[in-house]
Amino acid sequence: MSMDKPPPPLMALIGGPQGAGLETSAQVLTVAYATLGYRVLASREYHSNIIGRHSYILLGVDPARVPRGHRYPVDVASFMDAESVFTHYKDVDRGSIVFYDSDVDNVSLERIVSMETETKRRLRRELEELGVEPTVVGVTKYMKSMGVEVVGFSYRGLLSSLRREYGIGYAEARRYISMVVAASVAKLTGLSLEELEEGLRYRFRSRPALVERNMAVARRVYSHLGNVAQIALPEPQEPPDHYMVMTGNEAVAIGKAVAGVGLQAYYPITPAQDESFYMEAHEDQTGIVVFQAEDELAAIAVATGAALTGARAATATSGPGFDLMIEGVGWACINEAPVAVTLYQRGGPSTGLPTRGSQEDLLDAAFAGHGECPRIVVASWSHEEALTDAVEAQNLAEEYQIPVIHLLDKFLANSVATLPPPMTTSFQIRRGSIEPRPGSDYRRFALPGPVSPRAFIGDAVMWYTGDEHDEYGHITEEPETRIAMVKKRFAKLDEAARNIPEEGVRLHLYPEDADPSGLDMLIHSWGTAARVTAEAVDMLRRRGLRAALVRVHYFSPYPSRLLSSIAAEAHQAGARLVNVEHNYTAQAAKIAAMKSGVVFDTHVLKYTGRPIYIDELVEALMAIHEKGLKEVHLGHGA
Amino acid sequence: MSMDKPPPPLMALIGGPQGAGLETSAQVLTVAYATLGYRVLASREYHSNIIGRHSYILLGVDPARVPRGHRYPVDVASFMDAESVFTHYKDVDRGSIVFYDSDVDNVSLERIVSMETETKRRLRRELEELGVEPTVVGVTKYMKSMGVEVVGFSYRGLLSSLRREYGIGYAEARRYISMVVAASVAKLTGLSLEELEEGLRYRFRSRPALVERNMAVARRVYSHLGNVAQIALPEPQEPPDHYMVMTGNEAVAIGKAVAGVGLQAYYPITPAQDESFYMEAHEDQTGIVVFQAEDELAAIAVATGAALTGARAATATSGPGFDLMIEGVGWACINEAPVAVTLYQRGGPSTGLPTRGSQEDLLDAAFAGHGECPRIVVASWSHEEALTDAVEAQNLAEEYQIPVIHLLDKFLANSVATLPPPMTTSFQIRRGSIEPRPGSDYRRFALPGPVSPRAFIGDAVMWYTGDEHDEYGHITEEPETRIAMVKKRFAKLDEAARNIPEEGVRLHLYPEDADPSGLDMLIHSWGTAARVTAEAVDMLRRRGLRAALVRVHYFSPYPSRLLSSIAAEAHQAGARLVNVEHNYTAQAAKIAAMKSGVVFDTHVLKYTGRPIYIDELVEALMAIHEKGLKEVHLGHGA
Amino acid sequence: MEHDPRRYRTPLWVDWCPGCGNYGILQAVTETLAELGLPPEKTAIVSGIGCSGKTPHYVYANGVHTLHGRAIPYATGIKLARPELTVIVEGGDGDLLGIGAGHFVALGRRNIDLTVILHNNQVYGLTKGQASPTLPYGVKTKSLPKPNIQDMINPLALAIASGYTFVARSYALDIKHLKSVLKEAIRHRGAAFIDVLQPCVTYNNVYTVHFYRKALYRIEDEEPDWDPIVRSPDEETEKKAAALARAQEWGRRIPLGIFYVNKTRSPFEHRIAARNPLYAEHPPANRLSREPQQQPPYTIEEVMSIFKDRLVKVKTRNARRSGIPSSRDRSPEES
Amino acid sequence: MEHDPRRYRTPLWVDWCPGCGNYGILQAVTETLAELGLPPEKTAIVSGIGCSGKTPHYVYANGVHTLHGRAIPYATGIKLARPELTVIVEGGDGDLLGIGAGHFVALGRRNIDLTVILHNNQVYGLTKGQASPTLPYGVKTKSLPKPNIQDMINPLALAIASGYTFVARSYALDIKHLKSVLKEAIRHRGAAFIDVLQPCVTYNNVYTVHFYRKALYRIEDEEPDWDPIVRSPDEETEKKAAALARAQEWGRRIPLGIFYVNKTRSPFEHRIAARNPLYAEHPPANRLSREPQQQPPYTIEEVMSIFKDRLVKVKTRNARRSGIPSSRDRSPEES
Ligand SMILES: Cc1ncc(C[n+]2csc(CCOP(=O)(O)OP(=O)(O)O)c2C)c(N)n1
Ligand SMILES: Cc1ncc(C[n+]2csc(CCOP(=O)(O)OP(=O)(O)O)c2C)c(N)n1
Ligand code: SF4
Ligand code: SF4
Ligand SMILES: [Mg+2]
Ligand SMILES: [Mg+2]
Repeated sequence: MSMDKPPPPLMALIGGPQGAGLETSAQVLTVAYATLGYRVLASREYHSNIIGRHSYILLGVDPARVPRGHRYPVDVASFMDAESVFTHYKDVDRGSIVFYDSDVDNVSLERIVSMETETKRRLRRELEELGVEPTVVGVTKYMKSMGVEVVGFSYRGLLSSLRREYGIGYAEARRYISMVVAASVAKLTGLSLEELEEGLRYRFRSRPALVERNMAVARRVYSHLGNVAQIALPEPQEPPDHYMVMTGNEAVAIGKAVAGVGLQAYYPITPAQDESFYMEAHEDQTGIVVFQAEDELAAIAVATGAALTGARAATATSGPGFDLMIEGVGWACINEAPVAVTLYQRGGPSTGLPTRGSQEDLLDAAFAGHGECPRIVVASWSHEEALTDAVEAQNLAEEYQIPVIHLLDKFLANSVATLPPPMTTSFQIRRGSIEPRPGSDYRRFALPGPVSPRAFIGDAVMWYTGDEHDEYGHITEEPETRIAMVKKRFAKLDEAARNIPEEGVRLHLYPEDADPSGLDMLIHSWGTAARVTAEAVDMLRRRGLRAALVRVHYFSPYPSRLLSSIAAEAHQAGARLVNVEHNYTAQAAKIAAMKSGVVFDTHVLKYTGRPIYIDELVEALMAIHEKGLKEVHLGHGA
Repeated sequence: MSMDKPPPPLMALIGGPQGAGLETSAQVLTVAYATLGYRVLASREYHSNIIGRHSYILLGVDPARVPRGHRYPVDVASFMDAESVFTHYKDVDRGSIVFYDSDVDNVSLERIVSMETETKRRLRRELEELGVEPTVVGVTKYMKSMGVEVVGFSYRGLLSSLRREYGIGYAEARRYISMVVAASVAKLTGLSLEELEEGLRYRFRSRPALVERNMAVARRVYSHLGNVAQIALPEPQEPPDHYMVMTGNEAVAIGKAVAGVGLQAYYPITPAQDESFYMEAHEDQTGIVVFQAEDELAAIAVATGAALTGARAATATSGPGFDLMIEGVGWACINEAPVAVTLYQRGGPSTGLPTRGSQEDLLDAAFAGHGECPRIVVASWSHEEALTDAVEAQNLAEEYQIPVIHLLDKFLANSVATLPPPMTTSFQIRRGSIEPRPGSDYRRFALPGPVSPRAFIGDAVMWYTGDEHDEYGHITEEPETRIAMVKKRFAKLDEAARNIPEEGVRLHLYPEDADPSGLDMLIHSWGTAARVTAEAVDMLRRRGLRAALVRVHYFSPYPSRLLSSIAAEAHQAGARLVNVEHNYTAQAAKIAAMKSGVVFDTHVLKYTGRPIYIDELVEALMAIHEKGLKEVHLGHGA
Repeated sequence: MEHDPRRYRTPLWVDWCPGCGNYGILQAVTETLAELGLPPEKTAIVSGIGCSGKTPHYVYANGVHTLHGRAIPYATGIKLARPELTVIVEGGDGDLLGIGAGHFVALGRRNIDLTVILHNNQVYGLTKGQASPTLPYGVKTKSLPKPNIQDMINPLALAIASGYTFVARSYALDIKHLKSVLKEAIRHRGAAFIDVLQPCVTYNNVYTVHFYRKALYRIEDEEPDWDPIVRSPDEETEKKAAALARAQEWGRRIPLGIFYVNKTRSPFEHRIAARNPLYAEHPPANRLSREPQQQPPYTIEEVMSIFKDRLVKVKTRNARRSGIPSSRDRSPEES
Repeated sequence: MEHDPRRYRTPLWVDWCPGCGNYGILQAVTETLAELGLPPEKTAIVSGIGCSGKTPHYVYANGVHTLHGRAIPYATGIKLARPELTVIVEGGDGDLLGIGAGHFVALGRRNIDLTVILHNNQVYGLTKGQASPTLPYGVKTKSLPKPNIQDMINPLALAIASGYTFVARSYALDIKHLKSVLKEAIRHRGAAFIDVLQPCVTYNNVYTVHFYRKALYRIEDEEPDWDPIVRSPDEETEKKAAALARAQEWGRRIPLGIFYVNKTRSPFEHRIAARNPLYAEHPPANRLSREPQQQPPYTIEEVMSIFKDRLVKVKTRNARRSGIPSSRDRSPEES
């Protein structure tokens, strides 16, 4: 490994057709590493179909902290099928180890029917340019010539012995392929069979018989790989007693439970749905009512209705569903109803890239909806923060009686990370102003506000309407009252801005102690892109470039003052101001210009739906530093 | 009149309960003035109910050009009922003439049941402070004390003689009150009975018997007012042969017909619906299919579906409906479908002030919708421009194969203006690139774009999908194609920016020959607010203040370059940069900051749903000039 | 609780047109609330947008005037979060059967204990009289430039097909009848629907008071042993068919009364309670206390236990080597 | 036009799960198009989102893959703008009867000449198997954590109640039957609906091929003189009632066939043509020519004539005094 090969120290890639058990492989591996005390980040790329298209998972394993992103080339790659070999042959390099099915050696690129026409065309062109024969064997030869260690294994041989041994059919036997993949990676990264078994027992805890059979498969793989050199993992540092191994979806679900949410209304949509499914699966223990609505128009309405009775209520969706919710967000806004919307960004516009990630919905989250509707917008950058922000979204919604949009993205939603169990004692439930004994003259919207003491339907009598209204909630068009009510609603944001610190809450500087006036480069980013950027900043610093990240956490109320002072200092000191986002139009930079007058005019952008990788980002930032490029568009990732 | 009393030279106000015929009065008067060659702008304020709440119309009459706004105090006011007297007693001043029903003299404020509680409370407080008795007679006395000429007329007397004469019931007789109001204003502004009759004959062209009866009423009013001094109107200047007397809604409807629109799909909503009704009423002559959908989700889908077959297709709505359309706008965007949405802004958020106006939906129009969806956004400021922009919206939609949002507001939608008939020879239909003979390998989204030759469903075979797609319109998730398609879609805006001039098209400087480097004040505004501002600029200039207006017409593609150069010049010369909008958050100024880095940090804002009036705006701008205020919120208008 | 009907009217001026059928519905609703003795704070009137949508403001009970077409979902949220409440939905024909038809159908499927009152005036009143989904084909009201070219929806048939377990029709100006049907509907546990024929004096000059006076009749008057109630599942098909057949009648004669009642289907709230054991005692509205500041509902141990399917016990190589008991002995499922 | 069914398949790889019922529907559709000889460019397949939503990409005809729930409105726009086209809607049960139920109902009311094919697999396939509106109460597919707590919608009853004039049920794997029903549906002038039972092998292990093999029967086999066709308006009530009664059957036995056909109601396109005299000859798609540049359709005089209700002839006081003929002589109505 070269000097500045970035963390995480181990990066593995497993690939295969959708529906063939790749998630099982990843879960087994993740738990096995976690049991040993390692931190893991496992991210999945998949097509918007159910079965058959190519899918792959990147696993980063780190002894010290959850990896902040992934990088190429990977150290280990294990492939279920020929398509994976073609798709990922450039994702490995000198020193990497590749494990694949030697029975597909003669499969040619043209024969891969499940591959998209456009992808096939690109690969055909690439291989032609490299002078590589478009067959699996041609490609593996090429890899070997690049210094990659390539190990074949006959899947067919294994399958036929399994069929004989267990008297099972072909389809059932194929299910064990996921174990082949898991075992190959485990073995190549130095896990003992017993250590691997921890992952299997977690996975099949309700069906112990399967553990045994899978272990038999693992043993076969282990013995086949007996002589292959292994990649050594450093010892894990100060591991906790337990990890919770969860996706971003699950982190939010757990956060909502911890926040005391009583009702979640949703309509299924990728990549939000798993949050609600996870909540539903635990309904009997949490008591949370998880309600599958007929559409998103209904989902936000059901959640808001529930909120009026004193329940903490939430919904979760992605872009297309959010479009349908926006009229309801406006209603919640004028009615000062606390409702939190978890918005998972995917690739748009329209159906777009429904199973891929993006940061394309920021301006939408901030400005969609007719009329003027103050709202709180908060964007998480990690699994841990997804959980704490899910709690905080509920608190802010009730404290300020305002809709809260909690922004995440598919990268976070569908990737798995190892987290310590949430320290619930460090959380607080803040319900804001509640009227203890609402009388018969109760005024839900008592002026001047911004937060009138709340009573709940069922405890008192009150009125709500989407029309402009008086203190009781009755319709009015009187200009004086209108003015008072508009000001009341917007004063919520002023108050929130007073109460929520900019430094370290609404805005994060990384490294925390960076001195803006001593920088070569100030990089502005948000969400998961910012997290990868933090990793890149460390690497740039190791290379001697004085870089720092300024990460926006709250887009409303916006940290205008602090951002502009940091940017001004950096600018004055001659630092380059760079913006990194996963979209085409540099949305967060637009908001920075709009809300704090700071102009980030050098951009690193990606919009292919695949995450920003550490290596490509570092390279782009170096190119900006060295060649003064104004805009770099990233494209890595199959 | 004081020296700088602004145009229009005549301002009249008529008030009464909704459903009592106020619009008839206004139409009769407008046509009577127009027949004489005058230009008229008549604007209506009404509540969101059907019958009974207070409503009023302001009529500006001008010999030279359509008034660009209204002003207070008015010259003539005529009231149907007691509520109007209370509501508008401060809208007149020395020199004004008030006509009212002397039978309501003893009605007290408390007895007005149709008045909103909040309004009543405000008026009670005001009258108390002025020491005025809260009865009609008390208020008329007060007006007289202020130098207003107040003329009473017994409506009851008239009604009973009508009932006797025509043998009609009370309810029917009351319908003639609208004539009393029209006749009073006509007489007080110097129209002869014969001149007034022109308006009546237009109004009742299909029921001539009504003309006679109404003329009898008019004669009674004329003779009652025989001795009252009249306000003299200057002779009209170079009137055309014909006027078309139309609302903003109708201007757009006519524009769509001229543009060759084939299908309009809509769902009724204030203040958009009258556009579709007007189109529907002329369906048999234009052949346009006007389709009432089941909701706005359907309306945009029906319009878009029609567009795919080669029809020019449109829809019209206001904020709540636009919320529901936004997912469909995104679909049109990724499918490069030309569809034009006419968006009439009203007071929000949510149902808000549904019959009042605003400029609150600009950020929504520009940024709503998940994912990144290039669109053209154009905002009209006058009736004439509403018509031409409606034509241009269709042209741009087809030329660039992109959704176009045409922004108007309720002030424009529901006000009536006198326009010359549209010179259709000056219009052109530009359909953009059309594939004359699409073959069997036709690629709807042929790269590199930005505009692929279009074929229509019915002429060839093609595919459309909301997913990211290849050149044929088939789903793809291949990163290379994704990148090419995102760039293709955004290149449309670059191309549009190259083809549509900034100067005089996307941006208007007023006066046209203003020198930015010789200004005291550069005022930025848009839509109807800009139109009132133009009037204010004239007045400020008459007062010696070197002011100019910079009006944004296209918000996308945005006139970044020209705006920033004008603003920079003005700023350098020491001019104050002021922004005028009808909203609370200064939305257009936010876009200016975002898209051209220009900061307008002094604001005149109004958000009561009532139009910005010339007088209050001039006053605010003078205060800014003289006292250096940073923000003025306007509130005039009942 | 006083049972004075005036107690259920707010002092607001009602801004419907004089003579509007909505006055009758308002009177029936307030009197019914009074006669049933429903506490205003335990009652919610939820409406969409339209003339009918203003009803909640005139009733002294919780009033939730929502978005066009969305009254049912808001009402659903209120009811599910606080099942002790009586929740009544009031909507126009455009609101419930046009833009809101999807929610209307979905409610039938769920059988939530809501009472839905359709203010059926065959027009979009508030937007000036366009044809609503209940206006028959070929009818031209004075507000329409040309006769209607869409067929009418039969609200009763749609409700029955969608699964409502109480389906009735009444008339806005027959307050006694409306009240009696409304009482049954409110008492019914499940999704109840009442099609209330409501004259719109301003826009609908076809379905007038005069018209209805001649056309309306009560089912029982024609069929004295009419029994719409399904008491056991095997009666369902037959009673549904009878109700659908009767519901077809629309024209010179229009039936009023209760068309269909199914007591064999459990309301949604019971179904939730059956799968969510905490629901009955801790419905969503009561999961947290009314204290402004409080602790999260779970300790860290409870979180680990509830979400144990995501819990991994760490056992490092060092620990393994040092012989600390393997996590095998305390698998997540057992913890 | 060749009538080769392969001509109606695109070369794309079909990415449904092996064994999915959608393959049967795709085959039936392409073969039907071939057998009816419908020109691909004059045919449009419009879908929503779901596994079923991908169908258009596999058919060589115009394909419009729209938004979740909105296939019917897009199809409506296409058909109304260009009535010569054959327009087929394909949607899932979640798509058409859940999020899209409002449009589904509205289409019935309008009787537009569209053919709606419901891919009824009782689950949300593409989003991993949640209960769709057609899954019966209490059923637990392998994709559900707990049994379904919502009742099922009966698609046939809903279609009949909404006003569809052709209502049938078929089975994805009985391609012959499906083709014959589909042909009738396409030939029918008006809103046609086919409920196609479609096994989802991945998520629905209750309504399987095995289950259907036992449960399905054809109405004619049980009732040989079954005649679902309304030929004169007075037959409507009775035939509708019979269809609704038959449609109730769902369980161990499930009827296939044509349930209801009404030939007496005119399709929407005729209704438009009746009130818009230019429609038949100049439908929206043909109002402008295909020229990139052209003149507006109206001269200034035509605008003044069409919109003469807004035209005012100016007659200044000077003109009056000078005795130029009063505009009274040429009122706008006469011009
Ligand atoms: C999304 C949306 N679209 C349109 C409207 C405009 N709108 C208000 S009320 C109404 C129709 C009212 O008709 P109906 O539901 O029958 O109620 P009625 O007034 O007849 O009681 C419409 C279309 C709206 N408020 N919101
Ligand atoms: C507005 C919106 N909400 C949610 C989704 C996510 N989504 C895609 S397909 C689907 C359901 C598919 O079920 P169904 O219509 O039955 O089709 P099937 O996959 O079973 O054929 C959903 C909820 C979406 N695309 N758009
Ligand atoms: S418009 Fe019709 S429904 Fe609305 S208040 Fe008036 S009479 Fe009643
Ligand atoms: S998930 Fe079900 S419906 Fe979808 S393709 Fe697979 S088998 Fe077919
Ligand atoms: Mg109605
Ligand atoms: Mg389905």
